[in-house]
Amino acid sequence: MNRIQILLFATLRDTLGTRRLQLDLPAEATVAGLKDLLVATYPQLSPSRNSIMVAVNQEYAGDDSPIPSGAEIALFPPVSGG
Amino acid sequence: MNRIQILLFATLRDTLGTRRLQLDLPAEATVAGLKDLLVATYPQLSPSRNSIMVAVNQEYAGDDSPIPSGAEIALFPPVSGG
Amino acid sequence: MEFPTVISITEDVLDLDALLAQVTLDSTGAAAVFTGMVRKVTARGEAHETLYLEYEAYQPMAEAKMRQVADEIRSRWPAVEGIGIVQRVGRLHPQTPTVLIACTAAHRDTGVFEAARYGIDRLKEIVPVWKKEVSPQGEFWVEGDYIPKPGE
Amino acid sequence: MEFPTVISITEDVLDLDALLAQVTLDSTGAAAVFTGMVRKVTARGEAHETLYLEYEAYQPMAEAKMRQVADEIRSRWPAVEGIGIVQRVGRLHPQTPTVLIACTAAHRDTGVFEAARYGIDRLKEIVPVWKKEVSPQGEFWVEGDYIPKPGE
Repeated sequence: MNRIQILLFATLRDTLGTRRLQLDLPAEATVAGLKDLLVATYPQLSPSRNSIMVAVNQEYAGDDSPIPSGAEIALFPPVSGG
Repeated sequence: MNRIQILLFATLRDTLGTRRLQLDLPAEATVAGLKDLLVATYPQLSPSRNSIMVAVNQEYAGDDSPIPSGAEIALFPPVSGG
Repeated sequence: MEFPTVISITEDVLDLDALLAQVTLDSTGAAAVFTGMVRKVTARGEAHETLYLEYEAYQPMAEAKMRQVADEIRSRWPAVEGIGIVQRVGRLHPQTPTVLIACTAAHRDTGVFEAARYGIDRLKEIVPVWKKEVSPQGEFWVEGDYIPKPGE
Repeated sequence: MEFPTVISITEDVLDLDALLAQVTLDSTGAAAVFTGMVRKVTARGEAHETLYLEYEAYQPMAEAKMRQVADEIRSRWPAVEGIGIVQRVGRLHPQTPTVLIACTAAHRDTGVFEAARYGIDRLKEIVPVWKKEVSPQGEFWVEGDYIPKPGE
């Protein structure tokens, strides 16, 4: 297993009530697998599953993107800065 | 006769060495007549005659524009601000 | 000579004159700048009033993406000399500037206006910053509608 | 509500942040600003170096024409809220901002960039201001190439 740190921003931080999570992922996990585990663990994320953006090592990732060991993961809604 | 005050800017002020002129114009004078009189009086203006801009009462005037009694006249080269 | 790229995420009051000086070179004759401010009164869409906005950033990624926006500007408008991109975060009240995009060049017909426009458009697409709107009716996180591709 | 139009010809250092605040309303969410600076090194056309520029204005007419430029902007981009046009005069050294054009609106897709571009283009056509270029090789008055029509 691969224990990863997850940073949460904006709505997602408010929904889960924390800035950081730890999750244990299988060694060959992808972003899709991470999302599945998250929604299973935190059902309140289910409605926003499709709009959750995932950054792996500070780069936008797709559902197929692998999650390397020790990666910095961030979850957030579509950006709204400016 | 109509004694008018003329303001000079930029090149024209340098060429004539003064910021202001007085000229006596016929009562029904136009801008073209003013330019003729100017060039006759100050031959050093002859080369730039066609590029001299004339403002009458702070508005761009053409050769046919009349020069009302007591008008504020300004002479200057094409503008180059900004 | 290296062209300056100034990237910053700050809680401080934005200083447009200082940013402009940082992106002005001896060869610079023109700058186009975009500023966004907190609107108190919004008429477009669902009309509403704003008490304040609360901005937050995923800072290291946001800085990297702001740098990417600057790189994209340079590849599209090679005449651009200096680029400054500054995002203010924290609680920002109406009429307060929240973001600055400054692009300089030797002359104004070199794409500086288009570059600044592109800069703010891209910032709003890919830079991980979010704002929470606080109004007399309550508060909610604003969500954009752009989904970056992997690696974008 | 009256939209603010700030017109000024000044010998003082230009203050972009202050000008922006003057043209920001409760309904304002975006500003596009143009700034021109004195170039020390010019590569386009006849390459040359500039020690300083000496600006002068026919002040009352220049103010009237700056106001006319603002009116023309409003008639072309009715969404524009505030307009600021400031021309600095006197002796101005390289890297110094010489002119500011600021246009604000509720949103950035309302023509503010085009309005600021139009503002500087028109200022350089019809506002009676001139600059004398002082270089190591001597000095000469810069002349524009636009001839306004009568009454323009």
